Amino acid sequence: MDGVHDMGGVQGYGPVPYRRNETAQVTERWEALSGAAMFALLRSGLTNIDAHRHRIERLDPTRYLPISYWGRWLAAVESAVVDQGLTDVAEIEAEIRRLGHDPAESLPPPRMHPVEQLESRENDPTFIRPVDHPPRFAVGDSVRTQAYAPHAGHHRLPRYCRGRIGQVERAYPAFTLPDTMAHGRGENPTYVYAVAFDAVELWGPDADPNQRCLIDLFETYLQPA
Amino acid sequence: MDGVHDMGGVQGYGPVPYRRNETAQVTERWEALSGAAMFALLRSGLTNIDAHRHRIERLDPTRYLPISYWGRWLAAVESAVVDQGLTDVAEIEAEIRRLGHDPAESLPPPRMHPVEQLESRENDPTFIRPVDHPPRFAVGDSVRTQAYAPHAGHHRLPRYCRGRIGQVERAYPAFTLPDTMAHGRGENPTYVYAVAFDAVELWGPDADPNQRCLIDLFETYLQPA
Amino acid sequence: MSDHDHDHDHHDHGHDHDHDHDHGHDHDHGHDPEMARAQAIRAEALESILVDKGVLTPTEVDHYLETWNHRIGPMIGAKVVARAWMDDGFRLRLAADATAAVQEVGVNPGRLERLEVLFNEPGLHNVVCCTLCSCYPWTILGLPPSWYKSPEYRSRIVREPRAVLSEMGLDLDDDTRVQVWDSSSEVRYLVIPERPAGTDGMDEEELAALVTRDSMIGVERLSTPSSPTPAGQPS
Amino acid sequence: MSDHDHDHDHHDHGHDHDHDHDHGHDHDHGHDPEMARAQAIRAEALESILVDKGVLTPTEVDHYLETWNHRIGPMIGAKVVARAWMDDGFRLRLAADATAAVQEVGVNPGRLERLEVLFNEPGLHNVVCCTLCSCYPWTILGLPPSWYKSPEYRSRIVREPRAVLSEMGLDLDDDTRVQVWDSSSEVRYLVIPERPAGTDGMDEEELAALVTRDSMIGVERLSTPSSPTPAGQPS
Repeated sequence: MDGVHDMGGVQGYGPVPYRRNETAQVTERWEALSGAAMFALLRSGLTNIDAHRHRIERLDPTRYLPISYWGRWLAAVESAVVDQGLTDVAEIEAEIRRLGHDPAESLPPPRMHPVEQLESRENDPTFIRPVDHPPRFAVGDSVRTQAYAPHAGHHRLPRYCRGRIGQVERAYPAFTLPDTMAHGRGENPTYVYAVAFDAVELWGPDADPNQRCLIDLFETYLQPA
Repeated sequence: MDGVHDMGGVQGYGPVPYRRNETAQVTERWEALSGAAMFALLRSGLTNIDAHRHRIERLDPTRYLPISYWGRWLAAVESAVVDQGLTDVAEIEAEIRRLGHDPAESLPPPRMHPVEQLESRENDPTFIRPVDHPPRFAVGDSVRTQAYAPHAGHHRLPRYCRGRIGQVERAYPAFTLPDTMAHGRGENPTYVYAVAFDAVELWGPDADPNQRCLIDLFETYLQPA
Repeated sequence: MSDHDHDHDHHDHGHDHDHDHDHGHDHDHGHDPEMARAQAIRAEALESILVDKGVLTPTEVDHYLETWNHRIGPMIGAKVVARAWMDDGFRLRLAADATAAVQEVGVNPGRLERLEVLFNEPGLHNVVCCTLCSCYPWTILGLPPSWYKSPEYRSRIVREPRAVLSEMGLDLDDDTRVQVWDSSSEVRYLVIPERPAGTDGMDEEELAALVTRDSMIGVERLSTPSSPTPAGQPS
Repeated sequence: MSDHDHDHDHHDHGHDHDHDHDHGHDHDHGHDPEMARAQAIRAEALESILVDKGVLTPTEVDHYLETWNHRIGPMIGAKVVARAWMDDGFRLRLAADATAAVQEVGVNPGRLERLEVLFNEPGLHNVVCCTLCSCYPWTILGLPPSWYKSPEYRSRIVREPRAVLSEMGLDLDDDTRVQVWDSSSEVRYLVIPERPAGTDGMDEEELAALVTRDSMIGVERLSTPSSPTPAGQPS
């Protein structure tokens, strides 16, 4: 889907909130819970990483932006456990009350972009798979990306490189395909390539002539150019 | 610029908050002030409609989304009067205090995407101009839109139709060009066309075969196809 | 994948209030009371400063409140539609030069220098939007309704118009071509909806009263009136 | 048009704290205390339910807090970098198969099945991002810093990396090619920064102490140490 998550090249966001070598820690318990619960769901086969990412992408942009990274994980966790029938909003709100709070003080359940099929309960947490066909492209090959979103669901073809020509810089093994993994349609191991695009190819003739972007792309997104 | 305002085709926003034939009124005075002040600035030559739109586009997405339509106008008005030297943030905050409020209760000044040049003080509120050259395209001609944003500033070529082929459906007179008007670079009257694109050309082969989008495009965005 | 199947308060309004011209109050969805107050405080200070500097006159805000809420509105466009239904010559003149033709029914296009009309007909449905901001024919239809300005409408109508219109209560059959007009220039678009059946004996004024704002944007189809009610007037 | 010239609190931090390893506290920018509380309330209920259902063990949250805050971190990647600076053979093995090679210095890639290294060198600067989410080599560098996950970094670094890096305190000359790696698959990238001058006599441990997390993402260039400080360790 072409959601708010697909941020590459979107303008207007302003200066990076950077502090040099600030320590990256989880400082609030709710953030740690968001992460721990996601990994627990992974371990239990109640979600997979692709479905988790797609849940985050499906958040309404007006929700996605203000809730921060861990807030998106928490929303995805709530969505997963509700979709999997483990609990429901009524039970969550009853529990909030039992713990001495008012559900109105908490964030309401996230509004999500609809999805055709939810992930099945796969729980192999690895990604690389042997395949019995050779890769279609080799280092140095010119490739053109699809001009359109591959489909309406989860995929990993950023909007900013669609319909663009690049060169294969590195060739990788076959990985389970997020496009199908996120929707319970199987592993479909697919070769991945780091494809190099000149900035002028991505952004137009005014772009930096001495800049390239290298994007990891699945073979199904590519045609010979 | 490729900002949050360029929403066509972005997914995840959810159901339209529709009520059939709800009356469209301005119900709060601050909303009316936002509109009235913008028109007063137009009349005074302190902004023009293109610069106004660009100010709205330049709002940080995290600000743009939650403040609603009139909130965007208000932010653009504040930005314009500050840029034009009519007032400054200190004076606005002093006035808030004088009126019995705490500036911290109000929204802070908007963070804006930087712009190379601000609008000059043009105040002809009309758009159509006679030009002495003929239009380049006629109804029925096939055209291809530019594949890239025309430039880093304000323009009216939505991202969802870039690099796409369409047919001229209606041909219009020359209008002042938003691309230069918003940046104080003159009127540059330019022919406008309503260009028809099949949905499958815009969104890919899975799109509705019986849908078209017709987009008003300035001649400079188009090449013969 | 094309429909939004989650819960939404407004989802069924189109169905619940079928053609009863619900004159509910308009709010820009998405701003909460706290946000509105924060903006109001800033706006009050700006108004005071701009009046002080002579940019804004002291009565200007009230003037616009009066104009926007009471002087302009869909009753203006409704006159154009009713005449187009009655008079084939006018219909042709509208198609040729709508900006001039609307003046025949006493409409002053004002700042609107180029008006275009879009005739809905069997097999062809036109609907208008503005994806980049919220361009709209104010002088013909009044202020835009909040949903027209919403990210939801702006983002989705160009990509899945049939699904969006269906959610809004307008089901188009697959054989009907849908055309979405994205108002990305200063040209403004007015949809001339199909004349409903059962209105043969009506005069122009009665017809105008049937014409809704939403039908002139292209998100509603007019149906045979049961008992005509005054339409398109600000309440 | 390529630089952001408006005010920003963090804008000059890179310049102010040149290479002093500011161990300031990490916060996900953009969430206010009220929002954090609203999320905390919901998270507490979810934790209770998930423990009750047996999905989460009662100690699991504390386990991850310990792991993420104390067991993983940039000191892991720093060992890889230091060895690469010392040992040309290791450097070649890293280039050929980083996932295997890092195990030579005792690094367990864990869930990370494919690690790739990017060597920065005179005239070529590599920097890593993830525009679609925030993919990052957790097992090598620990948790990602909040700026890495920010919309600002994710949106801008692929479009105007030279301007962004300059704002972050790293000025690249125009002759230096900049390569931005967008981690859109399960491959993870580790930048091997250039070894700073004036470090000839140092041993591997001393070198590792010079290597910062940000240099291994590619947003910092290491400079000649004045007095080496323990780096890359969670404070």
